[in-house]
Amino acid sequence: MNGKKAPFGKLTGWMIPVIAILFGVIVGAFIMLLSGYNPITAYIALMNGIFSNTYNMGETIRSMTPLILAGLAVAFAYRTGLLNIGVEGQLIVGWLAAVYVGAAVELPMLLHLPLSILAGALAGALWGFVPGLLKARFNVHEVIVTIMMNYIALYVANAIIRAYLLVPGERTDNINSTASLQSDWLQSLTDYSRLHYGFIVAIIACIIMWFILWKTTKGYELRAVGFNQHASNYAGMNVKGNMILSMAISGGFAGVAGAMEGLGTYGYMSILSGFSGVGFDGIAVALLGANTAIGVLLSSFLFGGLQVGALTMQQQAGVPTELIEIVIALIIFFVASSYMIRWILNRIKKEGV
Amino acid sequence: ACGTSDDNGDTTGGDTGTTDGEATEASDFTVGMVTDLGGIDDKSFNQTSWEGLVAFGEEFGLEQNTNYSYVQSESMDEFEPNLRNLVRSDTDLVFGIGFLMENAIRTVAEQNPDAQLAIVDMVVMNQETDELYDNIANLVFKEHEGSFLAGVVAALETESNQVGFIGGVESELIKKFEVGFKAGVKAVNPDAEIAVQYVESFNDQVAAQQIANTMYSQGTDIIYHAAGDSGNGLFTEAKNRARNDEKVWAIGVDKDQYEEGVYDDDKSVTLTSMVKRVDIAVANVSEDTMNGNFPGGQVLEYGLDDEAIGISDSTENLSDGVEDEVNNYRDQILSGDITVPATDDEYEEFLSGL
Amino acid sequence: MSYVIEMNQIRKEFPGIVANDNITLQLKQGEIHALLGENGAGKSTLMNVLFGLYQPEKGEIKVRGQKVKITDPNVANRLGIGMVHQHFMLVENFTVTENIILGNEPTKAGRINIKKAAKEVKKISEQYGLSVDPYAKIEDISVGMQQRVEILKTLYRGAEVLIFDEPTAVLTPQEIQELIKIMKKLVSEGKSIILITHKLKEIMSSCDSCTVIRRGKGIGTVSVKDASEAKLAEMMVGREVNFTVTKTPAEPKDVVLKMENVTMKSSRNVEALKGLDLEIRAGEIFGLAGVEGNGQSELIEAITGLRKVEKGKVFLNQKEITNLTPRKVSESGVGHIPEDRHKHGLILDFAIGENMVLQTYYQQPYSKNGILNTQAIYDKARTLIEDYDVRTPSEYTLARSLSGGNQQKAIIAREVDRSPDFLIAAQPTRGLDVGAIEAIHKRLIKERDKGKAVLLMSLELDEILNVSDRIAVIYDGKIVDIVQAAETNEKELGLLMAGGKRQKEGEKST
Amino acid sequence: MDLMQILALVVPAAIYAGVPLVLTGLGGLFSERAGIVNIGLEGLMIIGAFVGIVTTLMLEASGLGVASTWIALLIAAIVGAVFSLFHAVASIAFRADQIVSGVALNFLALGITVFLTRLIFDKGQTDYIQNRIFRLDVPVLSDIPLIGPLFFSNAYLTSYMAILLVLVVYYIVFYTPFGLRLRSVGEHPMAADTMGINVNKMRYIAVMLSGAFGALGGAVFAVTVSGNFSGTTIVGQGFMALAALIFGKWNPLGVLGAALFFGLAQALSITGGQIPLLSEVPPVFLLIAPYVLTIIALMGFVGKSAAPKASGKPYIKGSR
Ligand SMILES: Nc1ncnc2c1ncn2[C@@H]1O[C@H](COP(=O)(O)OP(=O)(O)OP(=O)(O)O)[C@@H](O)[C@H]1O
Ligand SMILES: Nc1ncnc2c1ncn2[C@@H]1O[C@H](COP(=O)(O)OP(=O)(O)OP(=O)(O)O)[C@@H](O)[C@H]1O
Ligand SMILES: [Mg+2]
Ligand SMILES: [Mg+2]
Repeated sequence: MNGKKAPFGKLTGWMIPVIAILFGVIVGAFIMLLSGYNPITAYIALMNGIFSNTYNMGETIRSMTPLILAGLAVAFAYRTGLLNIGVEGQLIVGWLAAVYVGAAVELPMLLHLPLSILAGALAGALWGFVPGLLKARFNVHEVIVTIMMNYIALYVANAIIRAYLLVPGERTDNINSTASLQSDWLQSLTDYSRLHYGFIVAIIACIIMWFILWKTTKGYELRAVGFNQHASNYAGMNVKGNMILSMAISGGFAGVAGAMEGLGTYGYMSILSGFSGVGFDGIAVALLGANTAIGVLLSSFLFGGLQVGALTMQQQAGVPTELIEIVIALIIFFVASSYMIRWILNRIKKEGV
Repeated sequence: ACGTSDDNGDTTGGDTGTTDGEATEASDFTVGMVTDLGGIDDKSFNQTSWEGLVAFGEEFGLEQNTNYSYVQSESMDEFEPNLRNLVRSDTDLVFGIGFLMENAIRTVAEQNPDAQLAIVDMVVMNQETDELYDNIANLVFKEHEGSFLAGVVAALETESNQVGFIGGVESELIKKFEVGFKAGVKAVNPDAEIAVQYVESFNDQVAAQQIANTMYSQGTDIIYHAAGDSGNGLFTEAKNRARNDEKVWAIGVDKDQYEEGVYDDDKSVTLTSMVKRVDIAVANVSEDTMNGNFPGGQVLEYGLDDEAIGISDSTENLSDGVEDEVNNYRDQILSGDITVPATDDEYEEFLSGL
Repeated sequence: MSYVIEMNQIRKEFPGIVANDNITLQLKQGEIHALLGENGAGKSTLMNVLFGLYQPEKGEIKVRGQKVKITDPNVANRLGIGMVHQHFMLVENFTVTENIILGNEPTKAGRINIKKAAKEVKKISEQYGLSVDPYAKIEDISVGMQQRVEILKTLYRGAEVLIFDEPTAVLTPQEIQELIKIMKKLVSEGKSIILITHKLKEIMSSCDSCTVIRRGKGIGTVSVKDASEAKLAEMMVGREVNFTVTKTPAEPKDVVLKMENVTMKSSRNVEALKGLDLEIRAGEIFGLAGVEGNGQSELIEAITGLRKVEKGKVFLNQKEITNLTPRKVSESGVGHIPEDRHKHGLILDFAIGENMVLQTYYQQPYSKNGILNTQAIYDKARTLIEDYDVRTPSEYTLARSLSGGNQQKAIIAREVDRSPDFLIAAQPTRGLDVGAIEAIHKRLIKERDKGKAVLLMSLELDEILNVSDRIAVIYDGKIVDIVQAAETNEKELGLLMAGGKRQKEGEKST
Repeated sequence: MDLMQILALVVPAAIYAGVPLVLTGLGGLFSERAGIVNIGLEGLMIIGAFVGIVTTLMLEASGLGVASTWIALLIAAIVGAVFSLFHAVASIAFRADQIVSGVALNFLALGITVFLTRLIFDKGQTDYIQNRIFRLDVPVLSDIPLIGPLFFSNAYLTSYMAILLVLVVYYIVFYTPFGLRLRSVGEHPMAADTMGINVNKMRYIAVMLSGAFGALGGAVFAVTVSGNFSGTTIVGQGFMALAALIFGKWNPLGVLGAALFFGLAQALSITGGQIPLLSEVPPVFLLIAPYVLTIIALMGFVGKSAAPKASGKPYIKGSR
């Protein structure tokens, strides 16, 4: 019936990303050949950099953690028809809030850790709430507001650290151990990688996102508003409220991503000289993952793995890490162009039959 | 080891002296450095550090990538894995370039007691014991002394009696540049006006240029910068003005920035530069370590005395007599007659003592 | 007699379906030729083939005896074929003139010569009696006017053959009369016309011959002189069709809906309701007739809470519901089959199942403590699909991929099933074929017989007259008169809708 | 400082900072007016900056002197147009989600340019060009009181070029057949199709124009401001240009206004540190002022969005 879906059905669902990755890798190999590198050595080094030992695996998982959360943030907003380019800023304020609570409050871990994460989530939510509110109330395009809010977050966070929280080294003090996600056990298990318990938080966040969207009435509303505001309004939903809520939840995920950096990877916050890039990666992660929770999880593994592996590739094969950025871009391109892949698959199938 | 630390008694704390390791055959010795975000071509300390390693390698006939290498960090969260990767691949000496590496290097040092690490521009303390780490050598510079001399030059050369300073991001380190410079200006010319503004970024040339534009427009004729990549905005502005026959100058930082100021093929707006020879420090520490004298647990402070700090050799644009005057002040600093301030408080004190 | 257009044995396939299966259509010079068929029979497809939007798999097209290949609309234009599409092809924020000249702009030194263009538009519009304002923006003019622009587009390009795809579905009776006049005028000037419509009466009154297709296959061409409505319907559906709506007299009871002196602005911020009063009773179908733009859409928005009432009150079962949220209104017992099913009625990217609970998803059993019960939702959907004969592969199919008729049935299923005390049906049969219309009318009457109040808003006087018990005429934001359906006729209604007064015959409205 | 002095400082600075955004914003305008959302403006600027610098360096080396820079601008625009085909093919032929493809474009541009920089220069940034576009006082005009110091002193030729281009684009978009067709394709592609307009061809042209303008914006930034290229030359300017496009309601004059507004707010925040009254304000407030002001300004423009209706949707013949 639905002429938009190719007769391939389920099979193409997972084949498309796999083929996209394959294409990306192959084109990447050509680029390496053209510029005088040995792609086989390079890819072996890349794989080593991801899988060869527990240390690299630990680092991969660690770098996935903020990516997952940033991806969820983008995906969640996207589901309600909003493009959140403000993950970067929401992450920064979430980081700051989590570190502040982590350092300034004295509580037993059972309370302190969740409180610190919550602080990050709330700060991020606030930062997402503003563009949501402006969109709902004044019809201001969320893309502009989120871009602006990124810069505001950056400068304000730096100013707050400098004015109130500064210790030598251009950073805040360390958080108390009761707020820390770091784990000696995980570190020793992975040969001193910086793996921390944040990845559990990220996975829980995936489940939460899935649950909210597909299992709750609120999620039904959010998706409805995302697809058709008029019909949602007609059906008695509070369109504006849902828009604001969606941006706040989205910002909340991003804020938790910041909390993971503050409570897990670093244990403090530095004065930032620019954006971390995690927020922009999050857009790609979300879209690559088709804005689903499981998709975000998998695509952040791809991103995190490639980025961590790229370091080894640079060290062992001398291939600049930028090559991996190119490969990632190509993969996104091929996933986006799934129509082309479907078309090719259909051709192959027709020939085959 | 470099003699300075002992001469000036600068070696702070630390219950150890030089770690007496085994001397390594040159061909087996490996040394690596991790750059911060700038990379080895930032025209600043990452670049000079790398030049130091290259010079060291060439002197002892070592091979790049086998014996000496660098890893560039793309973001702050890569500092630690980059350092660790070098340590894990049994590099004999690992440099972390830049004060931002403090925490990363501390963590790696704690986890790898046998590693030999060094950090530039920072003193890393154990936060619980307040002691230095045995396996970290701390390389710092007396930027305020060099900046003082830059201030002297500026004060002597200014015609409007107005000079300026553009900083990157306000911090303890950059403060040393600012305060030293101001002290130098005031020492020569207590009446000079000094404009100070921070870009709040090390790579925003547009903002830096606009700041320079504002300062020059208000009559400032010499501006000193400690703003990394942003500083290029200063040179752009100065050149724009110089081409329109305005008489303005810029003072470079970290290395001789004469080239950055070139316009009309053979002229340069760079009056002088405050050079900070990270390369000398890096090469020295590498050599010592190769010879089995890793200066772990020490603070190596480089200053005017070992020529690691000073003003550049390009003197084309200096007026007659300025060089002599600068040398005069250098001698006073070396002899201890002048103590150059490094913080705002010390500066206040310095001014009241004038 | 020579044919201007001959489409012989045209076959057009879409993935999984043959939309046109060896269809033949021959158009004579100077005739109005009807193309008739159920929803999805393949009429639009056939015309799109003629207009060059689709390429047929098989078959030949001849224009004035010459075999041609129409590869894109440009070719069609050059051959003198113009098409007025089922869904208007107008750029809303362009002016009338800009829409007409698009792709064929007169220029002066590289710049569009808009003055010259507007003059030309004016000239053509006067020639054929299609009055338009060349400088008005499309979004600011009425649907009827927009249609005239569509016609002007084809005439501007010198079309000799005009295709009209369901042009009357969106028009008021007056506008339809006017359109038929225009078509006749065009034909008298030597043009030839293919007209797609579901309204047999229009065919009988304006067409010369009629080609009928059913499920993609050509059934045949008849001369209208020799045909009757019943015969055409039978050809189209393949069985006898019952036109007269059979219903017992209404038994009105208590007032369910009451509006008092309601004043409201429209989306264009002009006063649309001007102190309107209305009472609708349980057990009756209350028809609302009026020329589009006289406030009927706003009246519905006022009841359902979709737009703010400025003055006056609305009561449902004696309880005031003025300016309650749409949710509150719906919970108080109002069902609403909206006028625009794509914009308001459905979330096209939701499954049909999810659409079936669009207002009730948050209530038991579909959800409990904020958690959805998917099982219950889809169980419900399955029942409704069965009961209301919604043709869909499954309840998980996206609403988007259903045909318009089936989408409409789904909406009606959802609204009627909630069993509201007061059901609003706005244009419930627009664009549907006679079979589907029949089913929907039966539903509305069944609701009435259950003792519900039904408000039927329709631009089709036939529908209003056949289905309603009482009919209110709305004009300029007020109800000007209320008549018994059995005691009035099209002529009288038409007069009232144009702002005229009914001759006093003793009694006034009920 | 008196007001005139402040204005003489701030206005030229605003123009200077705004011009790259204007050019890139015009690029975005072409593609979005034709219905293709272009979030890849950042990447196009990166490509433009890279090509602008590398070409200038090469031409300088071959002894072309001052002309090098101008030729480089042209070549940057051409390369940008070609590079944007990546986005065009994905979103037109392959029906990709335009946001996704734009994001991919950004990643790709950064990856390729830095990778090539490493290959060519063996380091992370290029050399500095010699022949930047320098400032000049326009003869005669700069002596006009009031206006002279604001608009004709310390001016860059590229700024005048940009303003001229704004007018040209305005004329093209609103007064020529090409413009009418372009807009129709972005508003109602199917209508355009039935009028015999080749929708996909129009969209390809529009995206390539957006590539040319986007890259030109990046190149102008590189040859007036940075003087060299590295991975951090373009950081966020493309997104600001996107913001200017939306703020300017997809109208060339609006884009100009919005970009100058950004430039002005930024210039004020920088110069503010030395304006007597403003220098008392904590620096962070000046730093965030441009962004906060933008948001506030947007709140004043309540009303319906002017976004082209069909933007973001692939055009598939026969669907609706
Ligand atoms: N673009 C398309 N892709 C796939 N199938 C299509 C497409 N357009 C039409 N069809 C198929 O062709 C059949 C005929 O559709 P068409 O639009 O011609 O019907 P129609 O007779 O115009 O119906 P209506 O009276 O409702 O307008 C449909 O049943 C549908 O299955
Ligand atoms: N692009 C498309 N892809 C798949 N199927 C399509 C497409 N366009 C139309 N159809 C099919 O066409 C059939 C009906 O065609 P059509 O859209 O003309 O229905 P309709 O009753 O005329 O709708 P409306 O009331 O809106 O005119 C449906 O089965 C629908 O699935
Ligand atoms: Mg049809
Ligand atoms: Mg239809």
